[in-house]
Amino acid sequence: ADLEEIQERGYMEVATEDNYAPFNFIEGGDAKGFNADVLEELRDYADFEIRQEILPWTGLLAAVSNDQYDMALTGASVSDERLRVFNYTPPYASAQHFAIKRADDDSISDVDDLSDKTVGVQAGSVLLSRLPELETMLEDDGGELGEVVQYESYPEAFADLANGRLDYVIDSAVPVNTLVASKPDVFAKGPAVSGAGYVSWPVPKDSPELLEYMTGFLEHLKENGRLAELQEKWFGESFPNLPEKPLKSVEQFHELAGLDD
Amino acid sequence: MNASAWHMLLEGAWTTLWISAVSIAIGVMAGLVIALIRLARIPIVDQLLVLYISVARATPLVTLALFIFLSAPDLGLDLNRSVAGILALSLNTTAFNAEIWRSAFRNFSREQSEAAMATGMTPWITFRRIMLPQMVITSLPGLVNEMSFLIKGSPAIAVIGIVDLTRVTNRISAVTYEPLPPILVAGALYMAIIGCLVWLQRLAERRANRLAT
Amino acid sequence: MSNWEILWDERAQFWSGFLSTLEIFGLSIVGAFVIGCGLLYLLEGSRKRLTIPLRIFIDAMRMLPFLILAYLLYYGLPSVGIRLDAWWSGVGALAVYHGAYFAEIFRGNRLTFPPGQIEAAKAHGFTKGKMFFRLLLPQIIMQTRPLLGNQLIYALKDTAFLVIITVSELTAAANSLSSTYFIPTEAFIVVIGFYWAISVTMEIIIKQCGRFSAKRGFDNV
Amino acid sequence: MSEANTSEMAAVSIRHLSKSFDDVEVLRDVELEVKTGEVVTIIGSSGSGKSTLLRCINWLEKPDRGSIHIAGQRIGIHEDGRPMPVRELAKVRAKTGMVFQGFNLWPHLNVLHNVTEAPIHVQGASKREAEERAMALLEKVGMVDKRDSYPNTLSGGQKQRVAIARALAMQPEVMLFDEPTSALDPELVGEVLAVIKDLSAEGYTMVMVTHEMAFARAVSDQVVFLEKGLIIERADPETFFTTPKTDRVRKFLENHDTPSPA
Amino acid sequence: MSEANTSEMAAVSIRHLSKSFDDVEVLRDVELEVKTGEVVTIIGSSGSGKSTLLRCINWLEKPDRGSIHIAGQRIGIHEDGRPMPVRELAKVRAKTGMVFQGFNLWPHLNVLHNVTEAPIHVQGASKREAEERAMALLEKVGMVDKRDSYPNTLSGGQKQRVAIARALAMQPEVMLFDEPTSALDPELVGEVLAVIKDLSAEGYTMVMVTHEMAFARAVSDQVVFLEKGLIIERADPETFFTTPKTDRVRKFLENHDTPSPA
Ligand SMILES: Nc1ncnc2c1ncn2[C@@H]1O[C@H](COP(=O)(O)OP(=O)(O)OP(=O)(O)O)[C@@H](O)[C@H]1O
Ligand SMILES: Nc1ncnc2c1ncn2[C@@H]1O[C@H](COP(=O)(O)OP(=O)(O)OP(=O)(O)O)[C@@H](O)[C@H]1O
Ligand SMILES: [Mg+2]
Ligand SMILES: [Mg+2]
Repeated sequence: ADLEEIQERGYMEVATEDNYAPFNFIEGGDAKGFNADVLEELRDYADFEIRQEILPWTGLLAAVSNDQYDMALTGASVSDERLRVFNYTPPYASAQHFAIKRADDDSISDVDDLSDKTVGVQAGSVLLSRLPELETMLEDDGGELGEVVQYESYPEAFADLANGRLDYVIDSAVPVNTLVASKPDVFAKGPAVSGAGYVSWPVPKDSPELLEYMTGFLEHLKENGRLAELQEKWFGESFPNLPEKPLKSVEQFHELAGLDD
Repeated sequence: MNASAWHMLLEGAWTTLWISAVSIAIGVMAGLVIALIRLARIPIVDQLLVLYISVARATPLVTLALFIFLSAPDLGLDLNRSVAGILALSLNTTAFNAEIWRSAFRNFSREQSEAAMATGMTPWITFRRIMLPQMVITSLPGLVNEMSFLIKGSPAIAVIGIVDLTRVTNRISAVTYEPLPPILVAGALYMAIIGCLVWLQRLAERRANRLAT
Repeated sequence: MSNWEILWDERAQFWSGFLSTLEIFGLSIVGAFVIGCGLLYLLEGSRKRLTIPLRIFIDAMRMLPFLILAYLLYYGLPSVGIRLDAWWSGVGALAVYHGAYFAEIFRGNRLTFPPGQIEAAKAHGFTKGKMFFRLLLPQIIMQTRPLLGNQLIYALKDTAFLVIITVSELTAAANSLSSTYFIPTEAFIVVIGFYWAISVTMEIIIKQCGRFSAKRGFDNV
Repeated sequence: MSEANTSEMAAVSIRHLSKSFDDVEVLRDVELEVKTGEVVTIIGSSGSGKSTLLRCINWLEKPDRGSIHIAGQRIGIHEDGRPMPVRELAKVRAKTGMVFQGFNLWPHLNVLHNVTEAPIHVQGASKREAEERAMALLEKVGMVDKRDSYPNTLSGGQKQRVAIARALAMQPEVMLFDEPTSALDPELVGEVLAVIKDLSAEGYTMVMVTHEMAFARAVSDQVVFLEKGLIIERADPETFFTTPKTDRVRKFLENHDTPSPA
Repeated sequence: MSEANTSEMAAVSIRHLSKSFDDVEVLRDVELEVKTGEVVTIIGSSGSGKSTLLRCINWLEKPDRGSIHIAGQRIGIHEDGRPMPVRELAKVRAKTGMVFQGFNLWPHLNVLHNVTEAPIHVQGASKREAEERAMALLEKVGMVDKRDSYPNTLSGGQKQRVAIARALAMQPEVMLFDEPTSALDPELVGEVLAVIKDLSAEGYTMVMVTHEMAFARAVSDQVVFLEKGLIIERADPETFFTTPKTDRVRKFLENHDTPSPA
C-alpha cells in the first residue's frame, strides 16, 4: 500500500530474509545483518510503526508484489524482470558479480581462465540471468562457458565448490566478500564476471510516494553518516560511486550499468 | 555448531511437531467426514470430492502452501502464516486419509453391522460403537504411514516463512557455510519423531490380531 | 506482457523439466520395485541374521525424510571421499527409499498369505525361488496394488525434492521461473497440471490392472 | 395400532409378505403367525428363502409387499404408509433378538461387553444393571468363566453361546435363529442345541431355521416348510415328520435321514 | 540306498516314525507299508495325528525320529544322516502328489495352468507336452470344459477335482489325500469321491484320510486306525468294519454310522 494508507493505519509491514548474509541472516535466534540495523534506523526515523516479517527468498518478492507486504527490506539485486513490477530506491551496495574459487586453486586468476569450467549459480537469480555477459566475455577471447549447475541456495553451492564438484561459483560482490572473509583458507575471490550491478530495496510500482519516502530515508542516513558506517561494518567497503536516484525503468538501469546492446 | 544452533534446531523441531500434530488431527477427522459423505453418493458432491482428492494428492506441498498464502488476500481472508501452513498440510493429508477411511468402510464386515442393527442399534450408534473402534485399528497402519509422510513433507511450508526444522538448518548453514552438521542433527530429530509413530503402529498391529477371526 | 505469456515463452524449460521428471520417476520406480521384490525375497528366508538387519534398514528408511537421505548421499558422501553424480544419486536415493517402502507393503501382505498355497507348492516339488517368483510374488503384487498406487504418488512427489541436489526437473523449472519473474501462482498452476496428469495416468493404469486382476479372481483369494 | 389384549396377541404376525431380488421372487405371499411362547421351525432346501424370511422379520431385508407386526407393533412402515424413521425402527427391532449362522460377535469387545453393549447404548441401562443381567445370561449359556475373553479365542460353539446371550440381553419378545449350528464342527453342535432347548423350555418365543431335523422335531410347536418362497406345508412336528402331506416334503425328509426324537 | 526290485518295492515305507509338537507326542513309533497299487485309508478321531502322519510322508512336517522311503528313496535325510538339500528334497517330494482339504488351488492361474505349472517349472516339461498331459487329466476328472476358468468361479467339488488333476500331473508314485471331501457341501461330495474311486480302479497307489466310512470300505485295501498317535488297529476293510478287534474302534464306528458298501 502507498504511504498515505500506511500512515492512516499507523504501521508499515516490511518483508526481510533469513539466509542471505550479510544483508539478512539469523544468528542465535535473532535477525542480524545490514538490513536488520537499517530497520532499527527506520524505526527511529518513521512516525509510524514498522512491522517485520521474515520469509524465505523463494516466495518473498511474489508476496510483496501481491500486496502481502508494503515493501522488501532486503538485499535485492536490480534486474530487468523485477523492474517490471518494482521500483528501486537508490542503490546502497554494488552487485557486480564475482567468481569464487577454491583458495588452493591456482588455475584461475583472470576471466579467461574460467573458460570451459563448471560453474555453480543460484536458480532463478539475477546472477543466472546475467550469465550471458560472462559468456560474451569468454567468447570474445575464444573461450566458452562451461557447464552451469543451478542450486536452490548458496550454502550447497559452496559445499560443492569445496568438495570439488564445481570449479567456481558466481555471487555478487557483498556476499563474496563476506564468504571469503569468514573462510579465507577455503575460498578466494576470483575475477569480476559482469558489468555494474546494484543492490537496493524494491518498492511496488503502485506505491510511488513510499518510494519517495524511502529515498528520503536513505538520504537521511547518508547525511548523518550512518549509511557509510553500516556499509563498512557489514560490507567492508562503502561503495562511494553508486547512483543517487531511484531506479524506475529498464532503460535507466541499462544506461547506468552499461548494459546496452 | 554452537549452543544457540542447538537451541534453534530444537525450536524448529517443536514447530514441526506442533504444526504437524494439528494438521494430522484435522486431516484424520476431515478425512473421516469426507469418507462418510462419499458413502452417501450424493451426485454432484461426490464428483467434486473425487476431483478434490485426485488433485490434492498430486499437488506438491510447496506449491499448495504458496498458493494458499498468496491468494488468501485476494479472497479477502487474512491468514496468519501458521494457519496457512496448517491449511496446506491438512488439505493434502485429508485427501489421502479420506481414501484410507473409505477402504476401511468398504471392507467392514456387513454381518457385524447387521448384528448391531438386529440388537436395535441405530445406524449412528452402530457406527460409533461397533464400526469406528474396529476401523481405527484396521486403518491405523495406513493412517500412521500417511502421518509420517506429512511430517516428512512438512519442510515445504517453510516457503511461507514458517521456521520449521529444515528451515533452521538452512539458517544455520547460511552463516556457517557448512550445511552438513545441522542436516545430520535434523535427520536424527525427524527419525525420533517418526519413530514414535512407527512404534504406535506396532502396538496397533498387536491389537489387530484380535480382529482377525 | 501477461504472466501467462511469460510462461508460454518459457515453455521449453517446462517441457524439459517435465521430461526429466518422467525419466527420473520411471527409472527410480522400476528400481524401487526391483529392490522391494528383492528385499521381500531375502526376508522369506527365516534366517534371523539376515532378517533383523533388513527390518532395521526398512524402518530407518521409513523414518528418514527423503530430502535428508538425498542430501546425505549427495553432500555427505564427498566428505568420506565418494562423489556421486547428482542425477544418479537422486535416482538411486529414490529407488532405495521407495524400495524399502515397497518391501514393507509386500511384507504386510505376505503375513496374510494363505499358508495352504505354499504347502501345495512345496508338495508339488517347488523350490523356494520358483515358488516365490511364480506363485507368491504375482499374487502379492496384484493384491497390494492400491497401496502400491499410493506409494507411486508419494514417489512422484518426492522427485520434486531433487531440486535441492541440483537435478533440474519440473519443480526446479517452476521455482526458477517463479523466482525470476515472481509469478509463483501461474507457474505452479502449470506444474500442478503436469503432476496431476502423471498421477491421473497412473491411477488409470492401476484401475486397469484392477479390472484385469478382478477378472482373474484375485479379489476372491 | 392394532393391539389386542396381551395374552392372546401374536408375538409375530406376518401378512401377505413378498420379496424379490432383482427379478427373482424369493418370498411369495407368506403368512405366518407365531404365538407368544411358541417355537416355530422353518425348514426347506437351500435357496428357498428361509434366511430372507427371517431377515424380513426384523427388517434387515425390506419386503416389497405385506406387513409384519411384532408384539402388536408394525415394523418398518407405519400403518398409514409412512416409512418409519431409523430411531423408531431400531426400537421395534430391539423387540427381536437374532442369532446368525456366522455368530457375528464384535471382535473388539470381550465376551461381557459384547453382551452389555446394546443394553447400555440402546436401552440406556446403567453399566451395573447391564452387567448383572449379562452375568445371569452368561451363566445360563455356561460362559461365565470366559467373560473377559475376546471372541477370537473362543471355539465356534462358545461363540454361538455368547451370541445367544447377547441377543437375550435385549429382553426380546421373540428370538430369531438362522441355522445357529451349521457353521459348527459336529462335536460342538450339541452344546448350542442344548442351550436353545433350555430356552424353549423356559417359554421363550422363537423362530428358527435349522437343518437339524431331530432337534426341530423335539423342540417345535409348529414346523413350516418353505419351497421357492412359498409355504407349502405347515403342521405340528409329529404330523409333519411322520405323515407329510406333499411329495416334496417326503423327499426332503428322506434326504435328511430323520432319526426319532432323542 | 536300500532298493529292492521294483515289482516288490513298497511305494511308501514308514519305520519308527515319531513326532512331537512342543511337549505333545502326536505320532508314536508309527510303522506303515504301502505297496504299489494299494489304497490305504487312515481313520481316527479329530486330533489323533492323521494329518500329521500324511504331512510327514512328503516332509511338510519334519518327523523327530524314524525314516520314510518313497519308492525306495529316503525323503528328508540321507541314509548317512546328512539333511537333504532343498533341491533334492523337492525332487523326492515330487514323487508324491497331495490333495488338501482346502483345495489350495493357485488363484492367479486358470484351471489349465494350475495343472501345468508344476510339470513345466519343476519337472521342466515343455509347454506342449505339459498341456497335453493336463488335458488328458482334466478329461479324467471331468473338467475339460472349465480349463480356462479361474478357481474363484468354481464350486468346491470342481476345485477339488482340479486339485486332483494337478497332483496327478506330476506323475507321482503315490497320491496323498487329506480329507478331500470334508470342506464340501453334501451335494458335492459324490462327484469327488467318484473321481477318487476311478483312480483306485486304475491302480494308483493312494494314502487317504477320510471320514466317509462307506467310501473307505468300498475302495481300501488296508484300513489303519490311529488313536493318540498310535496305530491301534489295521486290517482289510471287511474285517475292520465288520469285526473290529478293539472297543475303541467299535465305539468310533458306532458314532460314524457305517452303511454297507454302495
Ligand atoms: N442380497 C441378495 N441379493 C440378491 N439375491 C439374494 C440376496 N440374498 C438372497 N438372495 C437370493 O435369494 C434366494 C433365497 O436366499 P436365502 O438366503 O433366503 O435362502 P435360504 O433358504 O436361507 O438358503 P440357505 O439354506 O442356503 O441359507 C437365493 O436364491 C439367493 O440367491
Ligand atoms: N503346527 C502345529 N503346532 C502345534 N501342534 C500341532 C500342529 N499341528 C498339529 N498339532 C497338534 O497335533 C495333534 C494332531 O493333529 P492332526 O492335525 O494331525 O490331527 P488330525 O487327526 O488330522 O485331526 P482332524 O481330524 O481334526 O484333522 C493335534 O492335537 C494338533 O493340535
Ligand atoms: Mg440361509
Ligand atoms: Mg487333519
